[in-house]
Amino acid sequence: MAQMNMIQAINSAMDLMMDRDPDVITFGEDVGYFGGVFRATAGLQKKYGSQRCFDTPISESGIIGMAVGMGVYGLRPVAEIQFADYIYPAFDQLVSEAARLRYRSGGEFHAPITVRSPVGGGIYGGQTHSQSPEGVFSHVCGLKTVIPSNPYDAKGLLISAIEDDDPVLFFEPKRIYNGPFEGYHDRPLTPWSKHPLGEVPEDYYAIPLGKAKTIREGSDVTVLAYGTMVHVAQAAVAETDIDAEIIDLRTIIPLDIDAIVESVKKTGRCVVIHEATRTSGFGAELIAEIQEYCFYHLEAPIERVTGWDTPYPHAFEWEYFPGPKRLKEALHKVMEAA
Amino acid sequence: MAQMNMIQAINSAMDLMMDRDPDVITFGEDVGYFGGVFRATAGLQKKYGSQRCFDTPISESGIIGMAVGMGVYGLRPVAEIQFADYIYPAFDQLVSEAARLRYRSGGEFHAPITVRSPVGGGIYGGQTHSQSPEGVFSHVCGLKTVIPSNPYDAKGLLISAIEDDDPVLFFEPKRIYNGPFEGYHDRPLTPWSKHPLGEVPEDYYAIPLGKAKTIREGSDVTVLAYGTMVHVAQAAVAETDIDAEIIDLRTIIPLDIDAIVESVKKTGRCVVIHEATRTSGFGAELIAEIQEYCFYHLEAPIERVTGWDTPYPHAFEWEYFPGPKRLKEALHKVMEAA
Amino acid sequence: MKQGYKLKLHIPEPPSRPGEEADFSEFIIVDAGVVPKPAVDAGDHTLREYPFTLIRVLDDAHQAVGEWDPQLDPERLRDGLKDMLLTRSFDARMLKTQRQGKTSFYMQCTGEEACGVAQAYALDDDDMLFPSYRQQSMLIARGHSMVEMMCQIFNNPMDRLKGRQLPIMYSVPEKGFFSISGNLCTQYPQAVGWAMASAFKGDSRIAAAWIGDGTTAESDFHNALTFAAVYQAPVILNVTNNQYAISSFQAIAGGEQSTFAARAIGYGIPGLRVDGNDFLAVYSATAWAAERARTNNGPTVIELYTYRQAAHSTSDDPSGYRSAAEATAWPLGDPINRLKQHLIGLGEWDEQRHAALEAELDAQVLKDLKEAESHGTLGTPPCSPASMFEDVFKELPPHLRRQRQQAGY
Amino acid sequence: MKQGYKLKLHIPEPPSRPGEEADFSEFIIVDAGVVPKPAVDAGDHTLREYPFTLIRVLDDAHQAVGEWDPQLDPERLRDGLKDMLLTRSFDARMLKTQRQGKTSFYMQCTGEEACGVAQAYALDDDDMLFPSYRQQSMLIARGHSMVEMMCQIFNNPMDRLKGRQLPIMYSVPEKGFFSISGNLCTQYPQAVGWAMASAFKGDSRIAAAWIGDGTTAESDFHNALTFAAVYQAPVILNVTNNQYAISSFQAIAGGEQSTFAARAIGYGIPGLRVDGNDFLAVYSATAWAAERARTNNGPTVIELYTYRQAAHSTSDDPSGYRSAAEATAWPLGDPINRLKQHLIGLGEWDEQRHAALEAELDAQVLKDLKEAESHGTLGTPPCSPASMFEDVFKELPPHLRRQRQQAGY
Ligand SMILES: Cc1ncc(C[n+]2csc(CCOP(=O)(O)OP(=O)(O)O)c2C)c(N)n1
Ligand SMILES: Cc1ncc(C[n+]2csc(CCOP(=O)(O)OP(=O)(O)O)c2C)c(N)n1
Ligand SMILES: [Mg+2]
Ligand SMILES: [Mg+2]
Repeated sequence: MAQMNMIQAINSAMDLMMDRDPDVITFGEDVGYFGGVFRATAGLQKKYGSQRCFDTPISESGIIGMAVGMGVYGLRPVAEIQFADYIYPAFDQLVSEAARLRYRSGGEFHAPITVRSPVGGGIYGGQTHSQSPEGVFSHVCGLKTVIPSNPYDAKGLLISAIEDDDPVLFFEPKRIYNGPFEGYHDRPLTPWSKHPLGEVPEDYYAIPLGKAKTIREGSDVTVLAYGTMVHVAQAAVAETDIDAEIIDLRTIIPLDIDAIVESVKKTGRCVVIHEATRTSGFGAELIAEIQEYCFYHLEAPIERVTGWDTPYPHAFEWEYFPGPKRLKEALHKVMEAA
Repeated sequence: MAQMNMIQAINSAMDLMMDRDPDVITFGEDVGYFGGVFRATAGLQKKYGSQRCFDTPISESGIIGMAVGMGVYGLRPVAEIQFADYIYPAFDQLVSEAARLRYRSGGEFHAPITVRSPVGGGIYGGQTHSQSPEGVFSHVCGLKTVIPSNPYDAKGLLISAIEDDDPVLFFEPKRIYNGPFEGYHDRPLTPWSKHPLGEVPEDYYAIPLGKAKTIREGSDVTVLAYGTMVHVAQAAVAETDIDAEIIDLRTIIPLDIDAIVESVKKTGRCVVIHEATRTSGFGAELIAEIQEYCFYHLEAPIERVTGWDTPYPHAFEWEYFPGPKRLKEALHKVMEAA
Repeated sequence: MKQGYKLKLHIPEPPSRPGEEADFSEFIIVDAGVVPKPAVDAGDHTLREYPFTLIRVLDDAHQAVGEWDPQLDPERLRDGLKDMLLTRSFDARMLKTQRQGKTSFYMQCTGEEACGVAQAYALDDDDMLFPSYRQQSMLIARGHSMVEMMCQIFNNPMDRLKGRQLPIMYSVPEKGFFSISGNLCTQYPQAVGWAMASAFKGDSRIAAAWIGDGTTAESDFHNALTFAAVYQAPVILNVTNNQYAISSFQAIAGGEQSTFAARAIGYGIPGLRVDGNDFLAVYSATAWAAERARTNNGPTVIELYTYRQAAHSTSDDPSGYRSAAEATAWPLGDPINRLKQHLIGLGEWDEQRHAALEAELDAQVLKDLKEAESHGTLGTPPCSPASMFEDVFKELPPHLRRQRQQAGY
Repeated sequence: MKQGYKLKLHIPEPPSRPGEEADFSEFIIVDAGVVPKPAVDAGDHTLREYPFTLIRVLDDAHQAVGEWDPQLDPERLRDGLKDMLLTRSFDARMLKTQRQGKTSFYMQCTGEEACGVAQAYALDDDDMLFPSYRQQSMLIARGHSMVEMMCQIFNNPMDRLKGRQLPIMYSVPEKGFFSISGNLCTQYPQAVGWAMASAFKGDSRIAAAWIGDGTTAESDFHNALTFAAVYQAPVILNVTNNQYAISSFQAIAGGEQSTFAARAIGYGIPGLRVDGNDFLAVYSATAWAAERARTNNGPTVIELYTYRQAAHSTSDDPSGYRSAAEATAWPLGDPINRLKQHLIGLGEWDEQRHAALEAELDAQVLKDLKEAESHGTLGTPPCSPASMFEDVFKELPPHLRRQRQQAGY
């Protein structure tokens, strides 16, 4: 066991997979010698050579197109998109190609690529370093989407993503790279080194995609969260006397609907929280599924706590960020509902 | 009054706006001399010259980027994307630029562009001529999205879209260009010339964006639809003895939530139908909103009838297309629910 | 307004519109044999004039002249003629089946047969092809089963793509023929990535990709050339310039101010402009680029200069936007006739053998068609609709299993 | 595996890494004055060598030589020197405020001052600029209020962007300065569209856009050049080649096999490669391209060859990826010093006046800073958070009104 922050855990997963499988390579903007603007690939070029960890031109479509071609050849490319806000130029390669290749070729071609990219706000990055685009990709069939909330999960899930034979989007909440963030920007950050989930085995382990994790058991209400919001949820719940069950989805596609339904049927109430904009965010899909499967168990409308339907405003980051205050309001609202 | 099919109504709207406003121009792939692969711009180059109606290179990102620049200059460009399946290369220009410009410039720059594009299946077009991407765009703040269901609306809504100072996506359900399609591919198609909504004034009229239209009043259940599905809904309802209220959303962003809530509070039951894939489709957003506003009026889970979460399979188009049969099943299901 | 200045917007016009005379006199056409052949490791800076000339081997008298003459033996030339004729016969027959309602859609490559066949010959059989929808001649040249091609076109039970794709969107791994995408140009950077992977593994196989003149405008054209240049990928990036996108002339794609081969210069990639209706020139240029790539001298862009004799697809009618006179006015003739006349000139072929071969190939296509049709045509379900839910992911996830059950399977 | 062939993957390496010697000897540098100046209506095919040379006016003795000497009068040169010094003083001061925590972020343009200032001078004041985040010198050259720039950087109540944008992402309509986007290269096709609109309206204003060497790899670079060429848009597409993206050297963007100016050739667009640290060369090349565009002779690509002396941004530390020796080894010197020496050589300037001017400008910047800071720095709310919901659409739609109320405003 070692103490790792999220970057170290992600780096460890790639290091391990590159060591085990000569066909695993990684690349992206500033990923090579420099090791990535968030240092996720630090040391990998030195260790595995510039042919297995290298810089790319600033062309997200080229990066994904190249990765798909490499995947078709038989490699397992891990591409980094520097910020998820910059994944849009690659949208066609992801949606029309990576996601469709297996289907349109009758299963005879496929591209086992992993696309890593930092998501979310709270780092004063303004509207083009803060977005959470998982919602749009969840509407695209053929893509899997993972969003870890801690170092232990990050490593185990990234290993599964790299080993997975389908294209996987691995979105990393950059706000929690260094430590769990509960949504109070004015309080000191506890580093992962002081957190049990910062304890990460040095060697190989895989966490299956599509399995949610119950972070806190409770009987009053179910809180569905992923990424940074898992920590916001824990903080908010701790500040109430509500016995909430908190589920960390970890993977949104495929979704662990059974775990969700079981919990909501038990609690009869539910709040979903995500940082992405509200309209047509993944929260909407969660609600649509839950009301279908749990309708007769629901005692209150399902509440959504999300980013507002605006770009992420630089100076009003904390008015935008869906923190504990808003979640607590939602929790009380669903509890008070008759 | 004249009889027009949808293409003619759309052509009429552009003709009229180009005639009234010298700053309205239109362009796209094969849009100029040829008049568009669906003939929507037929005759406009001859009438207004090749500077106001012209062909573009096959570069969707270039088309939208150019349109944004023209809009910034002060023109009102109407860009055609040949098929909505091919809008993805332009995703960044639409999402990061057209949708964000007003916001990031503090309201000092904006691009009043209209982007027309055919959507939907049922024309044997296979997986890259059949998609309905409205869902992804509904998650992007700053874009308006219109989907007409008949010639009369198409003209009035397109005129409003062109006059609108925000970027508007105008998605045209290609299956109903020539006549209302109820979902029975084996039955003869009634042309718009035999349909009251094929009666379209030759001159100017605008239908406001953001206003839904009740197609059929009813007390048992509310059916929410747009585009081709409006006709599927009418057919399905006609084949049951269920007194359904059918609402044609016409614009999904901004959404006419008041009309929806009023209807569902009245009926207590709801089915949403769209052709796009199910997961995170716009139906999910509708359900999330309705269960929040109408929770205590709902007598049954809201049902979703949608395309499956797969690409549009060429040979199984009719197994994929959400037709009257599936809608009727859903209607009976919500009616039977205690 | 600045005094004395008035800007105007330029909109390119094509050489002819319906009813007009066709005029190609503006085009850069040079005599056969005049273009020298460089070493395969020649520095790209020594090749900057190649995009602005035209590599031709067959002259107006159908003689092979100049340094680019590949000196193929007559047997190989006859094979080439046969595969070109077979492709044309296949196209003609499949067009008919579309008219008969046996398939929903078809795309011919009439006039472009030399491009595909000669390039298939110049590449190794295990080199990887990333085609557009107009490379059927390459599958035929690589000896792929026409019956199988027809079954895909008919989406019948023998369609290995399970009815999921539009007709002609072939995917044939065992022939090194990549799954055709409906989205233009996406295969271009993919081919570069495949080639990089091959180089990374110390393999000897190269990649080649095809797009049309119109498609060069897509973003991925630039992405492919940038990555190919930066990593010196062993790839051949082909542009089949058949003068038209759908209705729009190549000037709309940027062919008015320059050539498509010339796009390569700016990346430090050689750009060869080749007479696409000249079997020998296409073979020779492709072999040169393949050897260059295989010897770690990097990528090449090849513009195949030809003319789309037929409609864009069965959904298109060219009489609506171009003059019928163009096909005959086209200065580079027909690829099949030119190779035929060349062989006759060599004394290796004659009209009787040609007629006999045509008849034999038509018969073969008809025989294959009968077999393919015996498995069903448009409307025959290729398999159970349940398969509609397969291959979205490697394994069927829970939500798709639920949907499949809901669909009744 | 084909016998005798073994492919290998090429990964470009930079001239130096931390601790190493810096070596720029491979670079194409030519003497000042040697490059001839063509007519503004010269056919692009006559200009194909320009991307492979370097337009320079100031020689090593700081004399203006050759046909590209714009013959500017000393007054104008002193203005240029002043605006460059002012930019550098502004950058130094704002960097300090970032270190003091008064702003979250800053980006300098140290070493690139000549590019912005000389280009601003060569263009008309009402020509439309589509900048990247490193054109602050153009705003200064156009006389925009530094106080206003600082207030945006501080996101204080005087920030006209209402605190919505990262520091330095200016947007100044009245100065013809387009809203800077965080997404690279998107402004490139927009500039082409704006220029096309200007041509469509018979206006006389042209557009100009700026990106960096790294950004040339983005899709929209190709889209912009294609559209500019097809419609002969009156636009100048500039590439500031400062040798680096963030940590990656320009070879990774495709500068190893060719030059960025050379990208233009393939589209039939002239590509000028200019000494970006030579005020006179930049002015002259830009004026040539502007006149070419304004007289309906079409677009020009200009590669401004320079060196990024500072870090990419305050979030970056170059010592992690490049040798500190590079800045001094850079063969083209410093733009400010070169113009200063030129003026001194002309007898139009001296050290005392220079020192006095620097002091005066520093004082002016400090004075403006005091005023800007009086309105608040990082943390001072620019306005009510309610404004967060405005300008998403022209009018506030119902769902945003509900969200605003939910947010408590
Ligand atoms: C991204 C995208 N945009 C548009 C289309 C529609 N489309 C299909 S083929 C075609 C013309 C292509 O012309 P060209 O590249 O010259 O190829 P050719 O058909 O002449 O072989 C167009 C516009 C598409 N399939 N994909
Ligand atoms: C689409 C997109 N991808 C990546 C980034 C992150 N990024 C910001 S600046 C930069 C480097 C740009 O280098 P260059 O174009 O040379 O401009 P310079 O900073 O040298 O002026 C990168 C990769 C971005 N902002 N947008
Ligand atoms: Mg073509
Ligand atoms: Mg740079």
